[in-house]
Amino acid sequence: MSEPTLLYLDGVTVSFDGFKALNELSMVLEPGEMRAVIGPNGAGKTTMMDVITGKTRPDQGRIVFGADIDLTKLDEPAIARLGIGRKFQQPTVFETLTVRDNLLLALAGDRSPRFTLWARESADEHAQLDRLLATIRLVQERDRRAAELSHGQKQWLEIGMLLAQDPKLLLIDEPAAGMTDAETAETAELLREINRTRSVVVIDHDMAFVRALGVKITVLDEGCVLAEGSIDAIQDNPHVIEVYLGR
Amino acid sequence: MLIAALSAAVPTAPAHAGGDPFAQIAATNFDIVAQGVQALATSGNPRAAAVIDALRDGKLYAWKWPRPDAPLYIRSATGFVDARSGAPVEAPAAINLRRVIVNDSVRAAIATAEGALGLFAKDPAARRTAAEALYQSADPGALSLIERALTNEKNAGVAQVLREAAAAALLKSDNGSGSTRIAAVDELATRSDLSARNLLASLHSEPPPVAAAIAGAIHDIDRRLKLWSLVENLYYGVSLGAVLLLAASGLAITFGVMGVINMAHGEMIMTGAYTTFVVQQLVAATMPGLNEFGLLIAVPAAFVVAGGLGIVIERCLIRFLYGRPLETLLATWGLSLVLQQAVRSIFGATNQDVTSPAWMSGSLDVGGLVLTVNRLWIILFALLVLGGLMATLRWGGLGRSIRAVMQNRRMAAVMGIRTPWIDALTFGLGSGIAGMAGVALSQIDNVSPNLGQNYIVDSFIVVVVGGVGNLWGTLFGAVLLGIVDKFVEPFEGAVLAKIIVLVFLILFIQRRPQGLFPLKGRAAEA
Amino acid sequence: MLSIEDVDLYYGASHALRGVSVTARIGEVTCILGRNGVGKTSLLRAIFGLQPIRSGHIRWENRELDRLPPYQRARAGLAMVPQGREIFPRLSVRENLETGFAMLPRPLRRLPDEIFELFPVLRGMLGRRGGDLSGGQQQQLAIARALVTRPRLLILDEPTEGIQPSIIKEIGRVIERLAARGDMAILLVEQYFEFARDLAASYFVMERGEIVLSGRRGDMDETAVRAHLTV
Amino acid sequence: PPAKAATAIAATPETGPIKVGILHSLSGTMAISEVPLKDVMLMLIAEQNKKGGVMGRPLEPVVVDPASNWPLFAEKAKQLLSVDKVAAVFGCWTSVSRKSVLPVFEHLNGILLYPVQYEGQECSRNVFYTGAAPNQQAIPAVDYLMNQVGVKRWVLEGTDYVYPRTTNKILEAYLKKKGFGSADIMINYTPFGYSDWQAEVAKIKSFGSAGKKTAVVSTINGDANVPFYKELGNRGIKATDIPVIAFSVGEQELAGIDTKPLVGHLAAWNYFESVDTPANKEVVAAFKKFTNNDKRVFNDPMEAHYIGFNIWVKAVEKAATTNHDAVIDAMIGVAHPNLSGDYATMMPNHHLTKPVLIGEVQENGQFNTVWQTPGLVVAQPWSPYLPESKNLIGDWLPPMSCGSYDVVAGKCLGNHKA
Amino acid sequence: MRLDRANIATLSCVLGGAAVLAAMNLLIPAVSPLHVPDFVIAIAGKYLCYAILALAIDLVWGYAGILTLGHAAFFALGGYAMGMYLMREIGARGVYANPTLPDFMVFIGWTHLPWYWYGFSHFWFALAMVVVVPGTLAFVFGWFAFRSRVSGVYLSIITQALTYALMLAFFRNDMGFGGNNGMTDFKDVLGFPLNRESTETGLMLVTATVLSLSFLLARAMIHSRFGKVLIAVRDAEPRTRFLGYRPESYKLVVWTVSAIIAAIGGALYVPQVGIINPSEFAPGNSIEAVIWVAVGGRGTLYGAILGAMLVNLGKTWLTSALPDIWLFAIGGLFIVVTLFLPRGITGLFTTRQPPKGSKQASAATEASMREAAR
Ligand SMILES: Nc1ncnc2c1ncn2[C@@H]1O[C@H](COP(=O)(O)OP(=O)(O)OP(=O)(O)O)[C@@H](O)[C@H]1O
Ligand SMILES: Nc1ncnc2c1ncn2[C@@H]1O[C@H](COP(=O)(O)OP(=O)(O)OP(=O)(O)O)[C@@H](O)[C@H]1O
Ligand SMILES: [Mg+2]
Ligand SMILES: [Mg+2]
Repeated sequence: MSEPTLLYLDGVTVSFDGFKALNELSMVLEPGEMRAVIGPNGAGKTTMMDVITGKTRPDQGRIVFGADIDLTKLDEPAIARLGIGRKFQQPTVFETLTVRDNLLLALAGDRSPRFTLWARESADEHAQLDRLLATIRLVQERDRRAAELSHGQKQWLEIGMLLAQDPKLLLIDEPAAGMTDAETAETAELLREINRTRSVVVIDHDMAFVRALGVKITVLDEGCVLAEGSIDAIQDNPHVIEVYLGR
Repeated sequence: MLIAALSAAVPTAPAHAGGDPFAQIAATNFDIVAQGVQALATSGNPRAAAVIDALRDGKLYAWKWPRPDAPLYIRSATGFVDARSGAPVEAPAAINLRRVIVNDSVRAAIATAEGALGLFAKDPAARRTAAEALYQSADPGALSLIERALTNEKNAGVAQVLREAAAAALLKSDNGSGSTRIAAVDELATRSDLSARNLLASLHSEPPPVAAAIAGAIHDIDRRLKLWSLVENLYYGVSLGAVLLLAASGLAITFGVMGVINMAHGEMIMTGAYTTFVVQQLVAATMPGLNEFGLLIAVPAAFVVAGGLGIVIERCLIRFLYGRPLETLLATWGLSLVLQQAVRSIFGATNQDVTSPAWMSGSLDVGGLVLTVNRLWIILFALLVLGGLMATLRWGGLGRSIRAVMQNRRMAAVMGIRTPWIDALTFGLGSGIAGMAGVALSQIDNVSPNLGQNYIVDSFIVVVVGGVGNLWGTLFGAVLLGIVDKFVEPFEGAVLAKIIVLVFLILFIQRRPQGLFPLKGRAAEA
Repeated sequence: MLSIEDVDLYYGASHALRGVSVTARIGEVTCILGRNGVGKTSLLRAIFGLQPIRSGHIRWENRELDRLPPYQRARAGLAMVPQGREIFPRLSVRENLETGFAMLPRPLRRLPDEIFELFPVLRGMLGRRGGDLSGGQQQQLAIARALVTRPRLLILDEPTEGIQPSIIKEIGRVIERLAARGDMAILLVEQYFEFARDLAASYFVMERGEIVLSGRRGDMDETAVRAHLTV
Repeated sequence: PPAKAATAIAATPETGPIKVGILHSLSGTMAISEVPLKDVMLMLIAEQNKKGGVMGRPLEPVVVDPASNWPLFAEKAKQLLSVDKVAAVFGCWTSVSRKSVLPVFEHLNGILLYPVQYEGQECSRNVFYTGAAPNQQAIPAVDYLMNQVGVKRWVLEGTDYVYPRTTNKILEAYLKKKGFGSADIMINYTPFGYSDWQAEVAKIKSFGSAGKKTAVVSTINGDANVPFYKELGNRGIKATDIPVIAFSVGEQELAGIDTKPLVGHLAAWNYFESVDTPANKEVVAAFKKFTNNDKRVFNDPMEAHYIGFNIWVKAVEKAATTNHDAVIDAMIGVAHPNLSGDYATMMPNHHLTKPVLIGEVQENGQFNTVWQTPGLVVAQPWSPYLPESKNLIGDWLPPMSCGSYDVVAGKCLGNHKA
Repeated sequence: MRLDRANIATLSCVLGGAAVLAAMNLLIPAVSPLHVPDFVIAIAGKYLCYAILALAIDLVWGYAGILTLGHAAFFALGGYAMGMYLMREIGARGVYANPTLPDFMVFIGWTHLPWYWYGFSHFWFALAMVVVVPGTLAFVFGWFAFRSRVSGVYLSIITQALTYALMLAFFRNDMGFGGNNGMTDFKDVLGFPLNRESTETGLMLVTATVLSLSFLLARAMIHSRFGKVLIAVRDAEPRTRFLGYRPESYKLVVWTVSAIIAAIGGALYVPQVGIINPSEFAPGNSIEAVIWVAVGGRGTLYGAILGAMLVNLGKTWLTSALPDIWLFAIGGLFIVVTLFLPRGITGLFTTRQPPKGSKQASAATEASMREAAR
């Protein structure tokens, strides 16, 4: 009784006026799995997340979520409501809302106007927010407008928003960027924590971080999979060294 | 022989009881004057041409109060000559004189008179107009005259018109064998314009063969006319588009590129129009010789004035508003009120008279089309302005710097771009362009404090349809809207047409929420 | 050389820089380290005049920069790779690079070859819109763009962010090379400690808007520095 | 009756200066036409004061700017009557502005002198219509074209609003009555401020090339005229081919156009600046002096104000009070010379007797009178050519005292008016 | 919080002020200097209507970032609905004494009432239409516009086009709404003569109440989580989608509500000014209304009310005080406000954010505007 795969990219191709950003990309993600995706700049990692989250429509290919939901047929909100959360490469938060409100809006729950019009902040939402603020170390900044955060703080805030959504699948684009090594280590720890209950796809260029995750790695290059395997396998893979790690 | 011709020409000329045509012309009753003109024209009096011309040009003077000898004088450059003899006379006291004024009936009389006289003029153009006049009147009585003229007409063009005139006259008369009449019908068929069609349509009780010929002629005239009207609408659409383009291209910069919701744009156009007025006044006052070209002088003048004003506005107002673009709406709205009132206070609330130089008035006939010259110029001008604008933006990477500043002011500064400079320059450029548009619009619209208000909404619509920040888009947007409007108008009337265009716009934006040429990809959200 | 003397900077009420003093010599790399939100970027903004300073002085080649607007500072030889790339999204890659021309005399208005040696990908993408590039590509473009203006003080705010390892190494070498050329001062903000350590001739560590530790490569106490970078 | 109660509200002081309200748009789209009316009012008042005012009391103008905004007209009217307590208001141009102030004047029982030719179908106790009713402008104009020029085909070209539509309705009815078929009448409307006349003018031209003498009767409103005439000029449509007779184009409008191409086109008014009578020359000169600008022109509505003002002055002196009711009654029957000679008399229907002049445009932007009604024309505010109003008359003299009296039914409609 | 106090204050000002005026008009004899003349009551009522419109605009512009340049359209439609009722109320008292047909219909020679005039003789029906017609229009318009992701100036322009088209349409006599003269010469509402003092005062009080109610409604909306989502949409619409929100439905709700509020304002406006005609649709009017909000302070409901009041007060006063140059004054005012009061007049009272908003914040809005501008 093998339960169905969680996410299945099947020959996905995305091209921008001729240039193929994704080229027949296929990938499988098991439920509860955490997958690290690395690859040269411009390999198509972010584009991959774009097509999963409905930001970009693929020219070819299917993206099946869970048993039989074809994500290519859905739009962003619908996909998000399925429980697919995303952190962007460039931190994007609601600048004029306070840090806390940013998290509040991200909290899992009904998204319809009908609900939000009457919604009152429940006690456990309150508790949740406090927990999140602590996790992302922005307790002092809780009532500052997000526009006033430093770059790294925005990164953290966005991670916080992602957690708040409590999604089935987390797509995380370069969380370690702009973090100190110590923070990077903690982030890895955090992700492993999350992975206990949820599936994660994480992109990053920081090999120390990737190693710290200690999970299966997929290497993308020019829009398709170049290699797949454990960190050590990857780090010795000549192709990967050639196009990505350098010597 | 001229005399013979004329007397033959107008056999039915009623001779007035008074006899002396000069006396009649000296009369105060327009109808009598008209008869006098007719009589004079046909009298064969050698002075006829001179006197009638003088009358037309308002050089003919009569005695203020009735006098048996009813003297008539022609004012010449040097002094007065006696109308009858042409002999110079010493100037009579001005108070005793009154200019002989003409009204429509008199003018009509003059026209036919000249028609008759003109047929044998030196200048072919004059002969042509004379022939045209005769064609229009289609007077059987004139037939013999026309034929006589034809025999010694060298100029092919004029001859053609004369033949048509003859055909018209013949068909109106009821003589002439079937064959000759059919020939005449074909003659008119070639001319294929409305007047020919109407003339043919007005013929009844013709013998079958002729009738058939007529029907055929009418049919293919109609076909040609339908075709022409299509082309005509297209042209109207384009020329309306050109006007919209002119009005909008300044805004395409200040709003499209700079993102300033520039409600004072219309007033920049107005500034240009008033500059034109002032320039024309100055030219007329200082160097009347250049009157014809006042407009050409006005173009750069308007650019400088409006552009300068724009720069001042940017430095004193707009520059404090970068980063809060929505507030530019408020400021520029206030500004537009101030500018309107300023003009009203300086020039007065009423329209100003901006004259059109000769080279911008009148119209060309191209096939079945009548293209008014001023519209042609405006189309040309609009394209020139747009082209010039694009060239400027290419030049020295100015466009690049501008776009860089508008996309990320702080980073542009970091790259060493003089942002304040660019801002002022850009806004000045946009305003200057608007000013030039004002020069053109002064030729087709009121020069009044409200001038700008009439164009502001349309301008925004054009820029937006085209896709903000895209000059080509502005071009296409303008032409698109113009053509849609002019194609709907014939069916629905001008009022509904405008409504329909607006609805079309709303639906269009639904389909293309980013205008004609939307940006795709990540850059669009970035 | 660049010398910053106890600069204070405020955002509205919040005090982001407290009497910060930093010097950066020509011909070497000066590195600024610190956790998130300690004021590194604020300091760089202050240097470039993007954020007004309340007090203190900023001197470059013994010339007061304090009063100058940013574009004047650029023309004085400063260039910056800002945090978050700040690419001009709707300019083509070529245009992005050429924005540097505005301050250059005509003869110098060409793209130096070194940038294409450094970032070969860019050559193939000159026609693409800056905003369409991938994050890393944008970062590379940002660095290249800074080099176009032939700066004498190069300010880099976390330049390695989002860039693939091989190119990070490459960037490291370039920075060394530039420094070695001896006509350029380089001010580097980094959180990637190894990277910084290998390059920095002198370093400053920040904590809550203050310089809490500084020194030269020789006498760097790694554990102390790391202590300040951990929470 | 409410009127009495109202009087109490709008009672004007019986001592001190007499306030006169001037309610013309000084800004916005209508400023073009209305500003000169304000100027002429100021002049008239100034001159009256030189003569010692009215009943020995000086006149004091109260100028407000309703800014071409109709609700603002109503607000300003209220203010003039209830706050400034003016003895009379001279104002309005567009019908809609008049419509919007009408209830105010009737409720507060004020006096409005309305100087512009209009569509009629109205006759309020509190308004004195010193401009022309349709039968004092449109009908005679058409008669002229029909009889003097021998026009056989008609284009009724107008801006799309009430005045042109009504006027054209009346004219259409009139022409049909005169035996013209629908085929020979073309009616066409364009929006306000319409400026691209190419297609329309082409239409007119082809309509006109049917071999019958054709004329255009233009009720085109203000702004749209300049481009219209420019297009005519450029298309070489001369008055001798297709004459255009306009009801809203006067000296003021021509001042903004290069008139050379328009020479010979016509306008119908009750006055032209060019009429040569000593009185006229005097007033025109005075006006140019008053505005110290000899480029300023004088036009029909300005004359209407001139007459209206003088009649009001006489009425006040006759009534020996500024009390509105007294003055309203006193106005009827008062006469004052037109600037074009002969007398304008305020009839019981609150309209003036007027001569009708047809003028041709001259190069100098003036009109040259080519025809004139033999006598004076009495206004018919209720058009006899429209079924709904053919039985109506207005007569504010007792016993009738009714603005819309149905002579067939023999009763006063709109009972509230009495 | 600070804001709240300001809101409560506004509320009491509106209601209290109205009540006091009313009292001083009705209770104090006309002779006394303290008596408030009807004229003042009338314009007070008018301003309150404008304030309602401003409030509606601020709701969509200030909080949802939809710069509407066509809101006067809903205002006018509400007005027309009410106007039609008042027209039918006249009954046979028109100049042609036609029991069913309004004067202007008789006048253009119509013989019987067009179907869309049925029912307007009933007040309740008219009221329903005041809400339904503009509401539906707004809903349909918004549904299409927001669903096809029309935003920023593109939206602004089509709202402008909408009101412009409506203006031209209502100009046409054969639409059956009185052409450009519109409807006027109303007699009474629900049997109360419109020109009686007490009626005027009553209307003014009703308007004040309606204003307060819509104010409370708007406030409730924007202080709810719904309001926060709106602001999020304003700042970064694409981002909200990835959180699972549907910006279009949020915009649609607030847009429709706002349109209805505006319409009710219009309905109250007509009986008080005594005329409704197409010029109410003029694009300029909508822009002017936006200006009121900007002057008062965008994004603060009480600012909108304040702005509407002050600007119109200024207009009334200046057009009489300086009839020849008042545009200089009012135009100058707008300029000065933008330059020295970046967040409108209310910016003087609140210090919620650092003046001019921090560099980044402004950069952000700039970005979002660029976004909008494309
Ligand atoms: N809209 C677009 N138009 C043109 N090219 C595009 C567009 N979007 C992405 N690309 C190109 O597609 C390729 C893949 O981009 P993507 O952002 O997925 O790379 P990535 O793997 O995320 O790189 P990085 O690690 O630098 O983030 C890049 O070469 C980019 O330039
Ligand atoms: N525009 C702003 N308005 C108000 N406060 C700000 C603003 N920008 C930054 N801050 C605050 O100033 C402090 C320093 O910010 P800065 O960006 O300099 O940190 P940083 O050292 O660059 O952090 P990071 O490593 O994340 O980039 C932070 O606490 C931040 O919250
Ligand atoms: Mg990426
Ligand atoms: Mg930083």
